[in-house]
Amino acid sequence: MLRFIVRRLLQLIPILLGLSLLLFAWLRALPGGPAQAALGERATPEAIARYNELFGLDQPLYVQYLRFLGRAVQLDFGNSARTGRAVTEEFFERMPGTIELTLFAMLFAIGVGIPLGYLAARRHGSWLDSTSVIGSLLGVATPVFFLAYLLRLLFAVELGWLPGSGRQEVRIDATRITNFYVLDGLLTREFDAAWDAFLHLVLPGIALGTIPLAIIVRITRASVLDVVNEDYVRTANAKGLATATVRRRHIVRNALLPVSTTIGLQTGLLLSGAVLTETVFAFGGVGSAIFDAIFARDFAVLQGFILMLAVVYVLVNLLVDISYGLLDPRVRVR
Amino acid sequence: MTIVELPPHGDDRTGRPVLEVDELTVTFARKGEQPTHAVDGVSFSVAPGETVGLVGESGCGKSVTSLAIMGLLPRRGVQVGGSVRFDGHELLGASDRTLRRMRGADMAMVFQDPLSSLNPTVPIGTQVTEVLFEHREMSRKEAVDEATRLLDRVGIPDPARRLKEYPHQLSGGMRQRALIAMALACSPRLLIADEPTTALDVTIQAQILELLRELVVDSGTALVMITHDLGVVAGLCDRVHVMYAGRIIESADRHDLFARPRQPYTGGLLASVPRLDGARGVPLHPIRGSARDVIPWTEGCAFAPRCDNAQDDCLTEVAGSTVPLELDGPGRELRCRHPLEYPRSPAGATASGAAR
Amino acid sequence: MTAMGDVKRRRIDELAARAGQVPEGEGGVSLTKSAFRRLRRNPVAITGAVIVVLFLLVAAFAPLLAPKDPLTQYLLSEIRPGTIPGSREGFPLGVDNLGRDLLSRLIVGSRQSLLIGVVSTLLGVVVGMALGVLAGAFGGWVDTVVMRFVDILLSIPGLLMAISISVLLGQNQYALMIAIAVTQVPVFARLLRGSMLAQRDSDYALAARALGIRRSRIVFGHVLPNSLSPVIVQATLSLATAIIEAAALSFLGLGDPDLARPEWGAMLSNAQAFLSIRPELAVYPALCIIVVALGFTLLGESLREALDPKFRR
Amino acid sequence: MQRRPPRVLAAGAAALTAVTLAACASSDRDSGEGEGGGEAQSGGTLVFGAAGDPAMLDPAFGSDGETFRVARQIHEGLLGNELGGTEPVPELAEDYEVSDDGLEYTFNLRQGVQFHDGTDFNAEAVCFNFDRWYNFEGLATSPSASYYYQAVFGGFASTPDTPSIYESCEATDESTAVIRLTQVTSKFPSALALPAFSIQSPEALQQYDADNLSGSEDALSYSEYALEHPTGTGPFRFESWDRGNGEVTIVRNEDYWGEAPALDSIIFRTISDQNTRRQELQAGSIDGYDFVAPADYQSLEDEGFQVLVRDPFNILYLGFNGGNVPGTNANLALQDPRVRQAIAHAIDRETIVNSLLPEGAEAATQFVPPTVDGWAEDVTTYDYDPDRARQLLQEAGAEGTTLRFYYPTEVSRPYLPDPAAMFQVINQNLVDAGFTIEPVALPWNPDYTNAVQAGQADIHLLGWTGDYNDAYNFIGTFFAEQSNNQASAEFGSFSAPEIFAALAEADAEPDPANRTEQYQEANRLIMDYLPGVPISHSPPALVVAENVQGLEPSPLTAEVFSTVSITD
Repeated sequence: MLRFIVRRLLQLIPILLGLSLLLFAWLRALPGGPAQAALGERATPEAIARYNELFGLDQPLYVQYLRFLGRAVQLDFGNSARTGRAVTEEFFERMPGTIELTLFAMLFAIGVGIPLGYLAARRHGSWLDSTSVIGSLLGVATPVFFLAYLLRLLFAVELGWLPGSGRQEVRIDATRITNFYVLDGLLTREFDAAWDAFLHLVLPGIALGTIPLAIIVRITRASVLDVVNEDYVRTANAKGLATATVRRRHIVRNALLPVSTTIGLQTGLLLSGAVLTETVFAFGGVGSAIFDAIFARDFAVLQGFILMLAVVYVLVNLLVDISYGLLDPRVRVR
Repeated sequence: MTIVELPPHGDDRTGRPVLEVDELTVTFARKGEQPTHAVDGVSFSVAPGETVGLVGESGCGKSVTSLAIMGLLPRRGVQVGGSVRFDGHELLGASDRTLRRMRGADMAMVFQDPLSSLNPTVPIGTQVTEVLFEHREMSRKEAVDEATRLLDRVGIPDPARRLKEYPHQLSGGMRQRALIAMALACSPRLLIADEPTTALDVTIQAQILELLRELVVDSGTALVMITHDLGVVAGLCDRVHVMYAGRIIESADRHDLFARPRQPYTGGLLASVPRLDGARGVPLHPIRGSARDVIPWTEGCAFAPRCDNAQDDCLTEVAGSTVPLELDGPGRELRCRHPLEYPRSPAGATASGAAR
Repeated sequence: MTAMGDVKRRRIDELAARAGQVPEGEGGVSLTKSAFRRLRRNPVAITGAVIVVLFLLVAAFAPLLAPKDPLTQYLLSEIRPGTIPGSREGFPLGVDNLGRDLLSRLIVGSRQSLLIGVVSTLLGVVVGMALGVLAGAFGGWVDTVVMRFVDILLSIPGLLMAISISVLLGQNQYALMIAIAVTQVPVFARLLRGSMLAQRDSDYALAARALGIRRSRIVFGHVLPNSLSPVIVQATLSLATAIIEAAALSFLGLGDPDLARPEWGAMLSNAQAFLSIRPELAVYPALCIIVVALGFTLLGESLREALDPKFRR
Repeated sequence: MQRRPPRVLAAGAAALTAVTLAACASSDRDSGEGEGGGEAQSGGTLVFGAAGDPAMLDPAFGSDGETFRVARQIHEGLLGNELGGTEPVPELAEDYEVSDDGLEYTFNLRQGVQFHDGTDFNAEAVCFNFDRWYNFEGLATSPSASYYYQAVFGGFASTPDTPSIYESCEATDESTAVIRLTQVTSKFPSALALPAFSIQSPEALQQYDADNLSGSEDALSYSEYALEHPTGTGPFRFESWDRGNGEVTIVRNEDYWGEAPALDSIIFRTISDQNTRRQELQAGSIDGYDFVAPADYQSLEDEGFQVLVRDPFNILYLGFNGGNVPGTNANLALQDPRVRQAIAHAIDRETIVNSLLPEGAEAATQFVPPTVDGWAEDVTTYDYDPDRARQLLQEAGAEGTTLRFYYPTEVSRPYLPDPAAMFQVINQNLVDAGFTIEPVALPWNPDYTNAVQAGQADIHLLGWTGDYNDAYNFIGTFFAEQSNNQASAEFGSFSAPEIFAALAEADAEPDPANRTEQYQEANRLIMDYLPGVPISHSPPALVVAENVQGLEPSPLTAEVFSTVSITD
């Protein structure tokens, strides 16, 4: 198992290198190149020259790349043109929010999706089945930001049940330790703060989790349908095992294999969706920061955030692979 | 209709059959398609220690029969008729709970493809012990010991280690042995083996068959062997039922069957088995066409289209009645209007030849 | 073998023939044929196809179908901030915040939206397939290099990728299409390669190789055609995502800036401002997007079911 | 290759530490207030939805509304704005005298005023601030840093080539500061009401190294002072700034010299999306926000919210690139007055005002709002008349002239709530009049502003909100001579000596009465020359919940929240 993990970690290296190369090229390809990107169109030639010298942009490309890589490895992506703060600082300040949000969204998607998909498959052809299928199709087809608006209009504005923006009621003055607000609330025993922070996750979480939910329902349903027709399930029944045992050990477990891989892929969707959802819900995460960065053409932030998010994405998928390895013995030996 | 009891040969034969299948019919009714009669009035019985073979080409309904007996057919779109009695208890229509209690404990089954029949994500050990937990309240430890014993008994070397391994880590033969071990875990009174060897290499086949034979002999388990392979039948079965298009078309004691097949189909089957002692130059005599060229029994003998002996009266509309399954000498039944005829001369060579 | 009158023989044969049909005749029917048979039987597929065809027709004949000019500000003078006239004679769905006929804008908008979806997907398919074939056909180091590259592309979440591209290329519809296409490329590359590898080791390919047929002929004559079905499926599904992604990008202000070209995504994000006064302005374009996406998804899913042996039961 | 994975891990570790560091910072920041209790005390907390984050909180480096919105509550200048008006009134200065030559201003300062750090406000403090501005160096002298200082005083001590009109500041006694200028300007002293010229605590400025800017011109990194310790004399003290969530918290200044504010604290919360702001108000999680979309005025009123409409004190215009500047491919057709007039006649201002702009907006006849002294009754006007436009175009032989029409995206300005809509209407007008339009849409910041100020557009939409009641703040900003007899590149560096002269003259006129007349003359000249089309003055609005009292809308969008209270 350990060797498996190590090998997968090693496989990351080329990916990460390629990523950095890609984003390095991206910044260089920008209109006016990095100097302009950092100094803006109004920058005087001298300023640009100074900048180029400062960051070694007068050097051959591979040297520049190595420097960039060196800085990237130390998580140095320069300063935001909008706020003038270190990109990395902003990232780690905002990432906890996004993690909380995506986590909630994922748990929502999994917690609802797998049971629903399972039931749909068991009641194959029933109204529950068809509705969940149609629902999941609709879920995939609805633009996230539109859904987000609708959700808030309904639950925050009309019904007033849930908070419709931000990470926490601003009037609550909670202590920050990790910037994971829910966690902080629990750590500092400010439970009202934790609860409030949690409530703030609900609407954006649902908006964000809808597409993964839809997909997970579909996958679960399909793979359960496959598994129930597998020979080994027949064997299990032939062994006269209790229905519960058959489901738990022989159906669900195998049915979850494909689901677990999709879950990995979904994180990509989530990080993408976060840009839209966080913006609509004025949720202080990396997503809304990227949105602002687009408007301000804040290239340093875009570059740094996208690179770091990509790394997060890659790592998550690694975790998923590992968990898959745990679930399916056949992968491990291969 | 009932089956004439054979004069007991061999020991420990209580007259009472373990399994009695009577006029079993299985009908698949998919919506949109007209219903197909996969099994159409099949009757037979198995006594303790007896080995009965259900023989026929694929699609003739033998596997369906076995699943019907075990109650493993899907609920939706399937109608099962007739009666299946185990120790005199009716199984058809029995509650799911009773069936589950009996499966694995009183009657067990070994399937065709050992790889797909084993759960790839669960260690062999668990797959064996779960039966023990289910039917014989055992402690964790006891179960493991028992499982080890079972694997050992079915001839899996180093069972303790194998318990922890996953199906994909075992060879085909090992897997099949494991499956058998699971089937025997609670020493059932009835064992149904559905083509247990077809997925295996010839050498392994022999071993598995040998294993099954031993188990049956020294446990007195009743064995239903489902196969298309006459070799298997010859090696193992006491009594043979040849099925075609969902019906039994000939039943006989192994020796009689091989000696004097009456149904042209049976004859054909035997004739298609290559023989070493066959006269040079005499070509193999395969059966025309394929199992798909059948006609519904209601319209006549399903085999007629492929049959060389076929006559007008093989057809219902000519004969006025469907071809019945009738007594055909001692311990034999036959469904044919124009069976193969034999001169008085004993055709032992034939039997021994095929039975090798 | 008693001789039988031809009459009887024929009689039996025809009976046999008739009987032969009773069990499903899987044998001999080609995969695509049987696939289409299944499709025609599948109501889901029909629904999807109808939706798609309908919208494609609308897009194709938009100028003829649109009752009014989508750009003329007919009722501008009647518009007051906070009050937009609703539907009325001649404006069945009402007008937008500049007094332009909503229906006509939706109809003409279908063009741009579908165009973006189709072009970007095509682009993605072509490039992706090129890469996939490269990798799948040659294998070896080519395969490694190409796939590493694809993996890298895959490691950037789709929308983020699209954002980076369109920021890079500036704002115009082509940038938009390319941005979306790029997010599609890796998917198709992987897909095609995967199924090509599978096909390459398949028996018939081996057989062909055994018969000494040239590799190129095997690849392009046998392997590629047989690898296409998953690509077709994926392409259909991608059309849906492409259209939605386009909407997302114009919400982020990275859409097609040419206001003379109505487009659902732009209409939708523009209408958010009037959600409280005239929700229709947002709802209609949203519905269009959802329905079209749904159409493509339905079609794609049922195609998948039809083509994928696993689903045949 | 082998050395990579550890690095990845190292990255992870760095990540952790970074988080915890950020966390520590924030935790001790917040530990000031009592634990987690959300319950509002006596005066309560007002949550106000801002459209964007402040750049920082040192107004000397500020140039945008969001920065000033907060800075105004913390800082005060010698002069302030009359409540709800545009006239400068004494604030930290009780009054001032001007020498006859208009070059020497003597400010008598309010006494017993303290900065938030407890140090005294006095003449030294005043002069310290003036000298601080005058002695800016390096990045601090870049326009993006000290825009307003340069707009009013010109250059710095460190930039001899661009002279400054600031000469000296002398603290003649504890409460008297004498400021000398090198030349008379209309901007002075009114400009002192700008937050950019707030008097801040010398102590704090020095302690937290206020002038230490780093980064680059377009990515300025501000000092610790500007980010964490802005210290003024205002009614509210800076409390905390949660950058992750865009929340600036300020609390009541208990020992404020004036009437202490009723509110305990104000939280300015950034919600960039305008619809989200509205829905958040409706959902009750904020008490008010700025820049209400015209479409929402009515519906919000109906829902019982108070829409506070400001008097229009801005101008939206369509700028022409009428000159020909080498380098910028200016449109020569626009040098023909008839073409410029054709455009003016083509635009249907009435419909624009009625359909696109909030109630209370008015069509503009010139580049200053009517409320500003110097607005002229009798300028040449160009009414909506498509036929006339076509005819003029014909006479000029310029039918079908192609114009590159620049307009901003992703932005909403007080004078231009919905640029895309505005563009589409005007575009239609011009097309109807026989022009060919080549639209160019650019994101407002920085692309658009840079592009149009560099004169890349043929015609473009832009506007201005007045800083104080003086015409020069409008027309001077637009049309004053920049260099060698040319106007700003935004207007194609057109050359119109008489206009330049009139403006310069007015700017240097000490006597207000005369100055007003000269401004009126300037406006006539401008509208004759027509360097662009003034389109509208529109009233931007704030909205607050029913229970928010005492917020006085300011035409300058310079609301002070000290008078605000929340009733239950």
